[in-house]
Amino acid sequence: MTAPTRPPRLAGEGRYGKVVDAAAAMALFHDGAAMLFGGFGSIGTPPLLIDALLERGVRRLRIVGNDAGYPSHGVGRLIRAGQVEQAIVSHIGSNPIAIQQMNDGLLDVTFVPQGTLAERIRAGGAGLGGILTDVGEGTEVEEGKQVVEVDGRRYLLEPALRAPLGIVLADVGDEYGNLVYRGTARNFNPIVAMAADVVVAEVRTLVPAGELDPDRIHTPGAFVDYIVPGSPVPGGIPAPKT
Amino acid sequence: MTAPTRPPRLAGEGRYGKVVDAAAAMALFHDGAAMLFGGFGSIGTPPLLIDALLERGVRRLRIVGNDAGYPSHGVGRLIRAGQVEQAIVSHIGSNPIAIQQMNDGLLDVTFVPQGTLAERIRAGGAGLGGILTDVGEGTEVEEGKQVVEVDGRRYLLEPALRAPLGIVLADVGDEYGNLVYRGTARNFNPIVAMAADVVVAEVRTLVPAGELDPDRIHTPGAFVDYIVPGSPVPGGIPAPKT
Amino acid sequence: MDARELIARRAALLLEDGELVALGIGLPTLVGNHIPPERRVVLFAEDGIAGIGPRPAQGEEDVDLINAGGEPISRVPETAVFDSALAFALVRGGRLGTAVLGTMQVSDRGDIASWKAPGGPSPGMGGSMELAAKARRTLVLTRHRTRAGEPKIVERCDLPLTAPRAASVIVTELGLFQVTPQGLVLRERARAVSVDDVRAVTPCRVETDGPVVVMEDVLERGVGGTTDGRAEGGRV
Amino acid sequence: MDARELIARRAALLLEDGELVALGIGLPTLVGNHIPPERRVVLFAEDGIAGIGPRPAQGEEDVDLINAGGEPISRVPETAVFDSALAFALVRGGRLGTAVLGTMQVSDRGDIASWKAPGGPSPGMGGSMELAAKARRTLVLTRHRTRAGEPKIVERCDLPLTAPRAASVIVTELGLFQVTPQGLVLRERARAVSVDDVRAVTPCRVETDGPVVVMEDVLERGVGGTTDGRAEGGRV
Repeated sequence: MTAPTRPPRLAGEGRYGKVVDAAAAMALFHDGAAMLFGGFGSIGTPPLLIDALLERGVRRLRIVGNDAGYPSHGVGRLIRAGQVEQAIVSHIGSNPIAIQQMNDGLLDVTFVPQGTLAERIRAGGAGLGGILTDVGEGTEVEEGKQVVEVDGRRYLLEPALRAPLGIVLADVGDEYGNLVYRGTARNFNPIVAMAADVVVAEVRTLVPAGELDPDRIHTPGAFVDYIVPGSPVPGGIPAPKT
Repeated sequence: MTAPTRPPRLAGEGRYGKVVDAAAAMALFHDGAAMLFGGFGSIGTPPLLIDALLERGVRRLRIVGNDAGYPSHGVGRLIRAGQVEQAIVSHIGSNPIAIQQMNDGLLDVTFVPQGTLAERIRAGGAGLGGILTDVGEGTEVEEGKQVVEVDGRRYLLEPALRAPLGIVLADVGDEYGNLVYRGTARNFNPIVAMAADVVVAEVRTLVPAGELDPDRIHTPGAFVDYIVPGSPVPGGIPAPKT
Repeated sequence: MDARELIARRAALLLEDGELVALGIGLPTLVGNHIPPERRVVLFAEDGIAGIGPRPAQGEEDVDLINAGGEPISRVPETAVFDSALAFALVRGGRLGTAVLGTMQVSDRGDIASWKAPGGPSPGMGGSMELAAKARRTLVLTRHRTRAGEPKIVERCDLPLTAPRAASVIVTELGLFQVTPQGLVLRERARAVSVDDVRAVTPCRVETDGPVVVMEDVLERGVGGTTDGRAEGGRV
Repeated sequence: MDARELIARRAALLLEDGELVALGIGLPTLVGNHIPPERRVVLFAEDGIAGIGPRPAQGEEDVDLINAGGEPISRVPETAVFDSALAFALVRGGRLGTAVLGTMQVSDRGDIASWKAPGGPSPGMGGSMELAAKARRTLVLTRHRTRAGEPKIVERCDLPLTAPRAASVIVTELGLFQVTPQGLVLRERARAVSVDDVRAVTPCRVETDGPVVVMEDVLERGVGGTTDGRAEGGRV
């Protein structure tokens, strides 16, 4: 868990200075950077930011999120390009290149049960030290873990996860950074937005502050440091692996 | 923390058998019942269910929620009627009758810092054993608490909170139990809906399933056992205490 | 009726009206095709949705709506969307009624081993540990033996576990087994096999407790049959 | 200008453009009236809202929109509503820039004691512990002494603490103090008092470090003055 630090400040556009393009956001990323990412399988990972990371060629990324995407989608594209050194994920089953890199010792993968991973990220975002769960008891997941008793029941202590950087994809965002997700592209995005010191949100549609219904907002703008507008609506999704 | 149990089953109306009136819902409540409630100050606590608990005269209630309401609003009405034996809350400052009862030894009050209380309830709803927080360190809140170290930092272990019953107020609900809250009447309601074995949701407007936008739903219907329609829109709110 | 269809159809009848149900990848997915229409089963996927409708026609997919297996899905009247943390809060919090899962091995005490194949590293457990361990009831659907003829129901899993003591009911093409504290109880058998036939290909003790019903007869009657999987044995 | 107005106006100038800010009940609430319009400060309340506008005219209140003190509020362009768990996630997670709080006592190392008055039980701490301990910067606003003439800035709080080492800056009607590892540093004084006057009514060591500016001059200049409260001292 990284303690919250003050984000470096880019000069953005818009009423709150948060609106940047993907290329400008790259000033935040450096070789060896640790990054949380939203997304689940083929959807919910910001494509323009992945494009920019590919173009800039940022290397030795350490990434935390649900899975390794597909070779053609999400963080799978960074993995295919050899830009990822370490991944904390729940599975890499949809990305054969990631499996190959893991088997070849090129990609250091740590597997965490999906719900535990989501909750550890949320705990990081919520300023908590970790979570207490019995998922994984009686399996190799419990090996080496601290065990805590509460009211006579055993729980594994799974430490909170934060990262200096986080990238998310939303459907609509306003200039203050309030975000609305769409469908199951929501997935890990809201918790990633909570748990990174600097959050860059890519949005399909950017609106002025005040246009979103406050009751509909999924991620309050206070969690969001930068907004990258213009995310394309995908024309299709990859064939599922099964 | 109470382990999840199968809810007793009332015969409700509607496509999913979940729609009942407040009087019928009282079959779930008995003297000495433990109950989570939504609400913050004057708003967000279901008025028809409080009416019904008053009418039925359920006694020795043990309640868990943010505060003691006002003598005229929320759970404060149950406290005024002498129906509450025990309260786990963050404050009772808006209810002079609760303060009096506490001072007279009639109401057993446990104070929990508000954010810790919210998170303990959510942890109960999320099937976790408790939370790890440093809020309260160096204060009397830490007295008697289990201390856990994560990566060399100290945290208090605050156990998860669940209850057999939970009552919430939403603006709109559908027959499956999907709920949409309005404004700051949301407050503790979504986490209460997660953390009770049997959840009764009072709604102002009941709609057929399918009418709510799935992206707008705050509480999925799978958390909700019964829906009580017809909650009145309040005509005013009490004067603030300050 | 082929083996997979028999298993899927039989499992579908175990699902209860009003239940929230997660279907695993592969064979369990087929169960969705056989749920009796009068049962209002709400399907769940751990990427963050409750209320899953059929795969849309090609070209009509919603690019923002997939299940945990990455397949396009559609909405139904009950649909609510949420984030992945809330999805697993539902599961761990006890609101997931039934998980229907495949497996590599399952033991006679309900241990499930489904995430690490023999030899070679695993691609990860995904959400399988939570679904197996935390659903109120876990049904395991599996061919009775591997293609190589190895048993899948075993006395003790030698593969790494997904969750110990998790399965309540096991359905194969040969029978329906309830997992009890005393071990497996055969509740139903396929018409083509006898109880002894089942025992002959199952390398652990298989008890009976009352009549062993024919699975195909249960399908014809169209009701839940001899067990709802919530009896004493296994976690319910 | 009366004491409360001086304190509130001075504190308002400490708030930064773009910050998320929580204002406590009482004197801190007045700060909202004095924030320079060109600073886009977003006000937060722990019942679950970021982006709070002024109290609506009587009869125009939204029955579903109150702050943590129970007062009717209005929306602004930035407004987002969320549940109380997320509200405190924002606070503990480090996204609350500044908490502006009143207190009963505050010590020269920044200990805040605000929830239990002497004698008699307390009505509870509400959300005060989180705001005091977890804002990136905590400003304490207080009259310099109680009505009974007791000091509020003390060497050691004898009331139960809300949060240890939490205050970064203390503003009273006599001066603006920065809390540093070496104790209090007087950065500004009210025009009517000298540094020695301040020391005479403050029962702990009060250092100076460079010139001590006049608070009223800072108000006239309308800029943040000599400190933004984020220097070495105190938690920032």
